[in-house]
Amino acid sequence: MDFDWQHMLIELLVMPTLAFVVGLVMVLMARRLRARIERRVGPPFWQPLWDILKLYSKRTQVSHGHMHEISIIVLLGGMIAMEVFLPVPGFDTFAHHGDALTLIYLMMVPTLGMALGVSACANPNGSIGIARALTAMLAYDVPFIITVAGAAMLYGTTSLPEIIAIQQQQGLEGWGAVQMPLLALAALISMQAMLGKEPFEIYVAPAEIATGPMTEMSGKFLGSMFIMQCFQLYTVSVLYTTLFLGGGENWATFLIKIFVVVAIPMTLTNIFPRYKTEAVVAWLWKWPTAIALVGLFVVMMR
Amino acid sequence: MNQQNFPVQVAPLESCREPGPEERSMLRKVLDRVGQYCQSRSLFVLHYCTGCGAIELPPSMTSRFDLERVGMQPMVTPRQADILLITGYLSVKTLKRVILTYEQMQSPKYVMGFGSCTINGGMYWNSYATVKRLGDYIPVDTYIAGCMPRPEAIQQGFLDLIERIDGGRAVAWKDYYRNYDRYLGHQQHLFGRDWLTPTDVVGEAAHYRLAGDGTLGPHTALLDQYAGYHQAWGVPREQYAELEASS
Amino acid sequence: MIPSLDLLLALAFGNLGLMLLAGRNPTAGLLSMILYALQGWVLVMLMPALAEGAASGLAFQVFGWSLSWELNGLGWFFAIITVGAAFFSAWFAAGAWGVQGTRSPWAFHVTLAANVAAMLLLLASRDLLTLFIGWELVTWAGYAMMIQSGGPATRAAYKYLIYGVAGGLAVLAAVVLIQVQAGGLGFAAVAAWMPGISTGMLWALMLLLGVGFGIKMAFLPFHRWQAEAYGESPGPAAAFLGAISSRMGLFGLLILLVHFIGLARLDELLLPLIGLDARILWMWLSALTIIIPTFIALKQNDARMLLAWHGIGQGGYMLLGVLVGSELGVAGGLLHVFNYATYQAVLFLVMGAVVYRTGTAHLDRLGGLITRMPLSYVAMLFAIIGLAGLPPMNGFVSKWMVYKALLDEGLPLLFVAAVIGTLGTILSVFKLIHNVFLGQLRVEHEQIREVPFSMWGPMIALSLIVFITGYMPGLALDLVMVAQTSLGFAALDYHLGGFVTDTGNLNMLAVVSVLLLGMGIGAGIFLLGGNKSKRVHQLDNYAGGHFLTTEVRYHYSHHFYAGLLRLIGPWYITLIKRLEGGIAALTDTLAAGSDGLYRTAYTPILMLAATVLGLALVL
Amino acid sequence: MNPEILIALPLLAAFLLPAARRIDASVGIWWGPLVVLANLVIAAMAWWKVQLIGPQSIALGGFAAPLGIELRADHLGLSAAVLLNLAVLLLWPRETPDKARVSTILLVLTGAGCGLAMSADLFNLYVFFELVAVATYGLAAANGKGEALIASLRYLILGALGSALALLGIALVYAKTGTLNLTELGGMSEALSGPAGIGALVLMVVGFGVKAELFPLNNWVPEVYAHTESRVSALMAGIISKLGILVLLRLIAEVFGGSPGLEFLLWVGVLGVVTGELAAYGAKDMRRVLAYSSIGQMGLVAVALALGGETGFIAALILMLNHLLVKPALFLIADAWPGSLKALAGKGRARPLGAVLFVLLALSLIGVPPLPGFWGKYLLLDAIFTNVTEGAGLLVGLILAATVVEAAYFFRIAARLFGSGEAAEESKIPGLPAVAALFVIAFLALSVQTGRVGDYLKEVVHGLQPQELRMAQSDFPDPAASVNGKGERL
Repeated sequence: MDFDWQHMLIELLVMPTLAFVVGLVMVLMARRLRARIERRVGPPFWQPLWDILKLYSKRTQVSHGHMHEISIIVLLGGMIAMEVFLPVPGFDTFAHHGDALTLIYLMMVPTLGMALGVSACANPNGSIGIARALTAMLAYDVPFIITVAGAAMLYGTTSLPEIIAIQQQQGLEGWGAVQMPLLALAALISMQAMLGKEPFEIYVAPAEIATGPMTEMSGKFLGSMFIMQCFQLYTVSVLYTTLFLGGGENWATFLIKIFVVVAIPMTLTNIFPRYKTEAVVAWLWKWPTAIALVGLFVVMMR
Repeated sequence: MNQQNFPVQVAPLESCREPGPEERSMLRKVLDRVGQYCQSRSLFVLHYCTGCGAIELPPSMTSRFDLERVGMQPMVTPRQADILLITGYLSVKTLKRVILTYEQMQSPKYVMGFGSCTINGGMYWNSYATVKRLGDYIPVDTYIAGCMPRPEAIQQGFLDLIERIDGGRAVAWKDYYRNYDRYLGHQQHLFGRDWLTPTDVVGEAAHYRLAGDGTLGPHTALLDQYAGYHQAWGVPREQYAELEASS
Repeated sequence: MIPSLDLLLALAFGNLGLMLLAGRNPTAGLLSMILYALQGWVLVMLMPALAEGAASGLAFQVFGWSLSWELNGLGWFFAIITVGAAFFSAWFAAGAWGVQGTRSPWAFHVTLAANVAAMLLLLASRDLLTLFIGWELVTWAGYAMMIQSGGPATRAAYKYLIYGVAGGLAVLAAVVLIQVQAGGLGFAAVAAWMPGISTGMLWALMLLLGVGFGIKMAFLPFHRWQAEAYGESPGPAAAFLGAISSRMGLFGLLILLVHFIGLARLDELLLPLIGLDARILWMWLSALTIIIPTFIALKQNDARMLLAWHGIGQGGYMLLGVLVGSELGVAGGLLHVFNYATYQAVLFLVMGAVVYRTGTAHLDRLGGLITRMPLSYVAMLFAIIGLAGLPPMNGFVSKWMVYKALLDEGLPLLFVAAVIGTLGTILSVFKLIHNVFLGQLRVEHEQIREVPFSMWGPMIALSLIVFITGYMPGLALDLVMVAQTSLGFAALDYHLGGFVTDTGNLNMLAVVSVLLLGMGIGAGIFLLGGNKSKRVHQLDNYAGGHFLTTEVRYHYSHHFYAGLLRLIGPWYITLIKRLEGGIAALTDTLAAGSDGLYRTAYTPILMLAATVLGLALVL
Repeated sequence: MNPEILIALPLLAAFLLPAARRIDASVGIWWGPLVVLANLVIAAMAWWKVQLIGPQSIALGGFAAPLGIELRADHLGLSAAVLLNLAVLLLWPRETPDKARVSTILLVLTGAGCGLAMSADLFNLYVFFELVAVATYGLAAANGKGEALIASLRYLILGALGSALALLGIALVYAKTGTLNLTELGGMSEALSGPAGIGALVLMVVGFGVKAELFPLNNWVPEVYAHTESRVSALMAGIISKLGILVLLRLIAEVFGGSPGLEFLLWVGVLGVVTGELAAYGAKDMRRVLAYSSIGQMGLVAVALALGGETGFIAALILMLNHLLVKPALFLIADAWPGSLKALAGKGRARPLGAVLFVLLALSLIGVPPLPGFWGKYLLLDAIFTNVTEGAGLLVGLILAATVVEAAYFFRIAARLFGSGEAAEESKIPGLPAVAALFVIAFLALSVQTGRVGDYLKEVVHGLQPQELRMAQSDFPDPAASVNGKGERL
């Protein structure tokens, strides 16, 4: 494999920046959607950016030790690496060096970083939050992994650019959502949980465990977690689009797709209360898993 | 009480003072200005809702008045918050929590006294257990008078605060660092000589160059005397055992 | 010295003798380290000779059977891990730990040397008889290692022993059966004889040998002995046992399933009624071995037990990978043996260090040690990322290979099962590092310090191996290929950073580099982006306005994952535990009955009854 | 020197002892050991002679074999004689009220045992067997304790009844064939293939089985071994039980090979293994554990015997040899830990050498390679898989399950020994008694030289003259001529 250093360097810098910008808009969209549903006006356009800048500009910054700071670096680094490995129109050099499995496991690195940092804060609310977040991960990853297995079976590859190419060759009929609707549905539900949105929102739980992982986060620490939220929305939507919606032919359709994908859970989240932890696990292991298994068998039968 | 000394590390005061405007670089000034603007556009509020006034907050936040329009959001822990909103009277007991919460917030931070109780004790003026003037204990940026104030008043108060932050005039939090000894004196007067919080205001003042003439004084000296009891960090175990036994 | 198998065995047994004589000497640890290093050197030098097998000059004649030894590629691969694990364990015990951390450094060094010697003998076996002799030696050497610390370890080791003897005897029965039926015991002769035998006989042999080897590997449903036995061993002993000891079972299973029976024959072996073939059966057993012990680990409250349960679970990936049968799968399974040994050793060593300093491994009684033992923390962090199978550590690579092989072979359900195991692992390793190193430091641990170099040295060295072989998996795959070709599989096509396949690539060089670069960018944003931070005291913490003091235990460790366990708690069935108890109770009853029989007063009646019955039986 | 002296000398000495004792009281102390020592030397010389010139047949009193009494000076007989003398000498009892009386008993035992080992005649076998039995009854009660007396009474009743049954079996054989000479009987196995012959075998198995600790004729074992002096227990478990097996070995190898009656022996053996090991698992004190373990081991030997064939006999011999060396050593080492197993906690730390050797010897009983017990078990399984057509799996399963139980109880003891407990009190008995050390050394030699001993055992088995060879020969051959000096078959 020949390394085109120049191109790679551009990807390395441009992709995270793009992801951050798109993510900021997604956050804004989510907040506006919420405001609209609650018959409010909602925040101004630049609000997500102002929040982050304000947090970074705080005069005092509380640190609970080196691990607290390193973990934020790991979190940001993992997120940036994740964006780089996503296949988006025009940028897929790095996507060829890994595959869907690599990406799924890379997605856990920032989570792990955050978990370590939160634990280093020595606040039990944070630890409980992390315990719940990991529990939620155990819950939503089961249906999600089944859908990934189904996609790998259907396309015969785990390479993300390949998957996009296969879908785009066949047009709309080739889309994963058309070929395997059950799996697409299961993945959509797990995505809701992956983003930590109601009814699967168990680990922030402000009224219960004081925002869990964010309890002791202040200033730029909290700001970095806001950045992480932008990246997370972007990553999950791009992954879903890649597996089920034919990826992006060009940036216009690509952006439409990913915003639609994010809009669905962001809308749903406002009309649900929260489940209890064990209820989340039970529900996710029951319905989406069953749907995904049926979908997997359908795929395997073909 | 034990008489051992556990000195709080304080750097020489000169290097702990805030540099004047003329000492700051151009870039610094631009960044500070951007920061100020963002701080005024994004305010996370921590509601300290012990009093009856809290009932007026939901209308302010929800669809009727929607404070999110001006970038305000409720937040849960003091670490995340910019504004500490004290709604109503404070008893001596709750004041301790308020002070701890205030000290755990990250600067720049703002305090809003909400209702007459925080200004002069209000209808509880005669009570032996309530605090009359919040401003004696922590620096307050804005008072909203009334018993109780309407959402419109709250909104006005916030807008006023936003304007002052944007203009760089909401600097009451610096006063707490610069005249910490005075605030601590009031606190000690109320809670006793051995009053301590697990936070380290003097250290922060030194670290962030926020110290002033009134940072250290007779009252902070008392802190040194009692610090060891709560903060066993760095205390040799046998000493700690002694402390445990003596308490 | 010319490197040969004889030299290797001489070094191993010489080390044993030396430790027996001089194990109490403070320099014993250093001495044995040197000897393990020499053994490793001999092994490396033997590498070119492996193609035709490195035979030993040692030979015995007993009852007409000749016993002789020869090292092939598979044995060599396991041997190098064995010697490596022994080297790092000995290093850990060479300094302060040997003086203060254990009741008897002599016992540790002797049993370690005995284990290594026995394992090398086992790995160098060329026929079933030498294999069995090595097998039993390994079992008993392991027992000796486990009992050295006494107390609860004795009980755990006793359980191990019962399982081990039962497994050993199953192997013995199979060996004798093969000897009688096939007329020879050489691996080649047995492999040549196997294709001709009847299905019933094949099942019988597979059952006997599978049970025997499976017990050592703590394969489901024989998984209950291992965790306690390894967990209760002292730090470096647990590291050695955990890293390699039960992999001897894998070695046996590989010889049985791949070398003797062959994966193709396994496919033809259909289970009656269900219609599943034997290979799928083995694979699902492997998958269950991954999942069930992993979730048992999640419940543990003792760090060492938690790790030991994971050791059982990780064994499943290895067999699962090899049974896939594709080059990628086999390489993944074997690579996992190596990777697992590296990080499991680190984890047990770190817990050994923690126990050395704090005296406990109970997850409810630790916390916040990161400020006191930062190097141990770093080592454990690297190792748990490896154990959880996340990039950039080596555990990710081998697991990725197994997953990919399963998907490529069209086995998505097994893939899902394997991933579920990984998810469970992530949960429990986080609990481990959180409860031990993160969170609030307890008052009684204020004064502890980092362990001395003799202890953190091996931990850090091994955790660097965990990282480097994750960054450049090609390095470890060089070793794996020796075993893979020796097992009769084609060599995998790989490069330093990973693999290029038709259905998806993995280039760890790129992944890790991007991750590191990303962290660089992240560090730039974070460190330059805001005001410098100030370290605050751990009691300066949000508690809803409550004043924290050292008397307040502000650390969430007990009943971790409460929500999850509320749901899955009742799912932990204790079938095997009850079965164990049942067998023990039955034995007790029968024993009491037999004892009673021999205490009967009317002895002649028994005699007359026996005579009459005997006459009736034969006439 | 003639091997018959082996029988005559101790018996004569036994008769003379009461008289000699009158002369000087101290004679009672040194007389017995000295005679046995002399006997040992003679036995060793005779054994060496057999090594050089091969087995010989001796007709006592000059009469030819069918009429006269034939003694067989072969590998098996003389090896047994050497080991018997050696064992008696080493395990000479100490705790006796009357040393001279015990000397008499032991001298009788030695003489009769040597006779038993060499007899080639069923009647002589019986006579010597009875003599040995009577001697052991006395020996069991020799320490004069009440429990020992009761135990020996139990033994006596069982033994006497067994002897009667054995005699009945011998009478049946005589009635069917008209001869009792083993060599001659070997040629007449067809006459014994009927119900009478089989019945005779069963009766003899029962009769001789009392001594050989076969199930269920062995309920004297735990009582006797638990209450006699450890040296006596060691002697009885180690060598005297083997004499009973020796009789059966000769009978089966030469006369009853392939008889259906062996199935009885097989199941008696299996039941012995299973019940013996289980009872040992349930036993609460050390002596009983060892006694029950002895029952289990003898059961294994019986199974091996019943299976027959070269492999089976070699398995039986190596198992016997292993048990012969291991069990006395175990009894002697365990002397330091009398009473309940619960009292063992931590005692091993006070006597590490004894405890480690205890474990090592136990390992051999369990059958751990490369110790000799392993080879015995291996050959036994080999014999089972080779000779048993149906039910081999069940047989192997039962034996191996019993082995697991064996490991379980031995290592429960080991765990207690090395476990934590109060510091052991100082006891008179050293951790490793000198005699036990000798047994251990012999055992280690056996472990190291298993290959060579195995070759010798093969020779011993070949020397037993399998009957199919006999049937091919028309007239009575000279035993010495049938085998050449190197032990190869003709």
